[in-house]
Amino acid sequence: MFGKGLGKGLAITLKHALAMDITIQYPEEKPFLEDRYRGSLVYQYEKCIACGLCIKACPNRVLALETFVPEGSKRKQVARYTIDRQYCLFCNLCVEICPTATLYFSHDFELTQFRREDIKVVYLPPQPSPIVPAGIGGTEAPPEAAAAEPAPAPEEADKQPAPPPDTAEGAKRERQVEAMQAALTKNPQKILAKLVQDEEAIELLAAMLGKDTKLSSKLAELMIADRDKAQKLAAGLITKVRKASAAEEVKTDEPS
Amino acid sequence: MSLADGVFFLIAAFTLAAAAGVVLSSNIIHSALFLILTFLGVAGIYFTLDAPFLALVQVLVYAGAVAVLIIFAIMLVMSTPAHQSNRFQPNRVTLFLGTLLAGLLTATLVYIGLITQPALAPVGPSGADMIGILANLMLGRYVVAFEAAAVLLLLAVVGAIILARGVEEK
Amino acid sequence: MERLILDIAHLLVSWLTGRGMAPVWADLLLLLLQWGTVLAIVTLNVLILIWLERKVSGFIQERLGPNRLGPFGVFQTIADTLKLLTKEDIIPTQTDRWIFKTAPMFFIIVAVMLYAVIPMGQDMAIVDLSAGLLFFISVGALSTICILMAGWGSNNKWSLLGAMRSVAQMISYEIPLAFSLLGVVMITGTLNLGEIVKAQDKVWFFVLQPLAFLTYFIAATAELNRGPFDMPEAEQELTAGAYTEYTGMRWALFFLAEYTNLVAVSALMATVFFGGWQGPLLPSWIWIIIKTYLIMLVFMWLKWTFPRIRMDHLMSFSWKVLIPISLINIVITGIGIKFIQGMGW
Amino acid sequence: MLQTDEYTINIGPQHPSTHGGLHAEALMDGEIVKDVAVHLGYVHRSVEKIAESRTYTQFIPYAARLDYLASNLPCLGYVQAVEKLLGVEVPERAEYIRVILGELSRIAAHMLFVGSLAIDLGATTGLVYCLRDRERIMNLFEMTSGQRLIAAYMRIGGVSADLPEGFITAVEGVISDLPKMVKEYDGLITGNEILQARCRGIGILKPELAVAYGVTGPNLRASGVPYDLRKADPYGIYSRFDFDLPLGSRGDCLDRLTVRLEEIEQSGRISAQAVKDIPEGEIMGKVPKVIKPAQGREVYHRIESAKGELGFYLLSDGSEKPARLHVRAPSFINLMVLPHISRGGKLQDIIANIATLDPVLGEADR
Repeated sequence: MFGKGLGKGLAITLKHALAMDITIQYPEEKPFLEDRYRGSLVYQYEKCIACGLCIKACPNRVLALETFVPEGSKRKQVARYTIDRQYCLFCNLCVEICPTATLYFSHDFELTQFRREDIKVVYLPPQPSPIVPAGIGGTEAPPEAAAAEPAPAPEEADKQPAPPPDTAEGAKRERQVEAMQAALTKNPQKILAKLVQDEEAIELLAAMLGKDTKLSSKLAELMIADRDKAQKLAAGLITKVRKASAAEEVKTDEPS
Repeated sequence: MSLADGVFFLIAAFTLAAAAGVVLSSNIIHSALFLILTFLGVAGIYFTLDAPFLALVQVLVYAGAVAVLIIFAIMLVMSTPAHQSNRFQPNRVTLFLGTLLAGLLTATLVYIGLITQPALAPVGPSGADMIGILANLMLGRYVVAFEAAAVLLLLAVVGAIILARGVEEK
Repeated sequence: MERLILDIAHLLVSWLTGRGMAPVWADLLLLLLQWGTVLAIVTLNVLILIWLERKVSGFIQERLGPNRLGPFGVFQTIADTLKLLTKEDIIPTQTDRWIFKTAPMFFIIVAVMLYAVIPMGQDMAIVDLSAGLLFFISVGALSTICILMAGWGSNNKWSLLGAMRSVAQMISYEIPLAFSLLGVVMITGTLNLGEIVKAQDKVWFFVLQPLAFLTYFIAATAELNRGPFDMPEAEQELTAGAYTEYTGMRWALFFLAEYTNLVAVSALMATVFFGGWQGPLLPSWIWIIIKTYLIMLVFMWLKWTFPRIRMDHLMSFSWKVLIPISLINIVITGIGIKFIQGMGW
Repeated sequence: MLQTDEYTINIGPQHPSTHGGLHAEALMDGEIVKDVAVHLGYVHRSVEKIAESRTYTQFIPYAARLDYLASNLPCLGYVQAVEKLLGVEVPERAEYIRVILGELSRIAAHMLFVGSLAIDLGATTGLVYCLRDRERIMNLFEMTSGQRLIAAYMRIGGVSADLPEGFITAVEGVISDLPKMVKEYDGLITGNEILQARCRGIGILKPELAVAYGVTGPNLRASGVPYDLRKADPYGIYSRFDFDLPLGSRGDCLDRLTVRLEEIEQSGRISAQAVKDIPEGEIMGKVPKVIKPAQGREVYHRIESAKGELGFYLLSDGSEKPARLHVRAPSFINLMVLPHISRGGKLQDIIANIATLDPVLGEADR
């Protein structure tokens, strides 16, 4: 009889309308993931022997490796390991070929990023912080420089959120400030380029900081805590220095 | 002037404006849509004349069905672009003939209005079942005419279908 | 409770006339107030209905439906409305601008006009029209033209196809729609909806006129353009049919009008076949709300279960099945009335 | 007689029911279809060219992306082609695993077919129930490979990892529930009179036309031609299994639907046998570390994928990378009969025809 199938369909939908819902309410309820779930690709620096097999296995050139041989050693070491996650096919070929199980897929599946540069993950040697997302420092530092000199890369620290109260974070911050200060004394021009555009001003400021360690430590601390304040301080310092030097010029001019 | 009079004049003005839109619009689709508004205005006048049944039939048949058929017919035969499909005829002869016809019609209407006495006496007692009276007339006294009209329309429908689809040749 | 709303209205009128206002103006003000109330009900109903439709479809599909904004997601529709209000109003260049712009407005006007004659409780119709049923059918027919205007004005092949389908469908289904209601009219001898309700104090016409109810239900689904008869939209074939080119608030007006039509048709169905506002214990205006919503739930259930019918099947179904059935129903009803009169009951 | 103009209407590439970037240009007379032209290439990713710049192993994830709805099957076809090229033996256990996963993929693809047919005809709820059941199979893929949709699980010479614990019981659970699921689809979708009216006698594909065009897979079997590579030219270990070929009689849309529904059950039967007989042992055969087939060797290998006969032609130039890869994509060939079966029908029939031909555009455009 015509209409039997229609009635049957209605009965099925009614049954399901009264039954329990099967969906997972995602942000509150996390989905169950199997052991082998392939989420984000993770690299462990300490296990890596820099053999480069994973680079060869990757079908889509997701992985990149830069090595260097430290003085007095014969073993190659990793200077920079990059995972460009946007091209990853999650095929597992790199994980399978790795002789030391350096790479693995974690269960982290929330891979979306707000900024394009955050998609790419850069691993640098673990001093001071082991994992560094490729922020401003990662993209700005030329690879040759990084290979030649395993940069302490403290500039990444500015990506950290405002200082949280707990002690672990505090200790971490202290380390960062220390590293920043070290970098400032060692290579002030490079760090200051982040604060000031003018090259001449950078030179002036670098000279000034070289004389005054107290000022440099203050600047380093500000750079970790609040980039804007550091910028203001730097700008203020430069105008001060320029005025002073102008006055000096006048003074030196006069006798001659 | 009572409220009812005001409503009547409002609707009459609306109807006339819509009718002018039919004539003046240069897009024939717009003309057809103005025609629908005219039909609706006429229906409103029927309402003010206390003839709701007639008014609603006007809406159902003219504004609802006839107008759609007109639009369909226009779409089927329209070959010029829509925005200049209803322009004034530059031909003088047709212009003259049309004006003459319209003038004659207007004169007749005015003449009839002048010679007839206003007979606005209510047909039945106020608030009576007008639809019932109408039904009794249609299906009682005038049933033969009513049925003859129905048969005629049915024949027209059948004829239209045959014309549109064609007859299979044997 | 029963006469609550009526009493408020009477109080208002007497207060106004007591203040020296002419009765005509007081009545006019009351009429304005009534229409304002109808508009408020319509808007509120649409907000609830869209939420309900999503909830029902969610439950049928083993989902939860909206559940983020407010308890059970009740504010989701409000958020969506705000979104639609803030969207850009795009009018494509090659459209027939006037038709394109006015079509949604006429559509909503026609939909709201339907509420004039529905008795929303005992003595609670805005206009107690002697030909109320006819008013409903004939004004409902006008929505055809609005969809045709939208389809033509959009200057898009999909839109025109959707509009043509819709017009063909509505003209075909108007006939069984009117014929199926004729049985009820024959029994009661009136077109006044209030009297049709009063005639059902012993038995609902749903019992006396099952064939008519079935025909009316199917024809009304087609008139409403709801699934499985949603020809003008038919998103799987016609992208969005007559509404393809509309954006933002203009599109929302179509949506609003469709749901307004849904409420009106369901209320009429409740009035004509399910005893209208009659019911025990509760006030009359609550009964009609309950009945209307139950009928709308059935409409939603059908929509989320069935696939769409093909256009030519739809037409032949109307002309070859529904119209004969409704004609047979008229004949049966006529014989029945004569028989009962002959028996002298 | 009224004379009316013909007009063209574009179905796609931006359209709700074209399953990806399909573009069908229909020549219409009112609602009646005069002709359809299929324009392809909107999802063209030059997969065949990519293969020439990747090593044999590296191409596996790309092969999986050919038919992304049943990713294990194109993967299987590709690795078997390479194995044929190298002459590698695959261990028994790996063969059984491949059969189980391949048949599960077929079931998943057919479930999606039923659901997408339902939604293309306007029954939204049908899709949701099919997706719900397909999700259970996706969970099985997640168990084995860690990937749900595009599981790059097959490897040259075997599979990438052994079956995890609890997999066999999970598969048995899904297989035993299959009849229940199919019964529900029957009740909601196949048994619905509206759907039957829209599918019966619509888009009839005559067996002669189907054979002439090279249509394969369920579309061919719906036309009544008993041709299935699993029986006609058994690859892998398919000759060991006992299953029937569901055949249609009319070749219309309804037949294409019912044939696939029956194939779901037959695939369940095959998987059940494979799960019962699966031996213990190795999962990888002896494959050289660097895959370099002899120069000038060429091979053509074909399997029965969810859409039909999926063939891989490989030519080696002696290097690590293939000199040429060609894919015989069943979706591409099946789509070519769309104009023939749509002519004379209604506009809504085109949608039903596209849905029942079940093209997957990743494969058709390659």
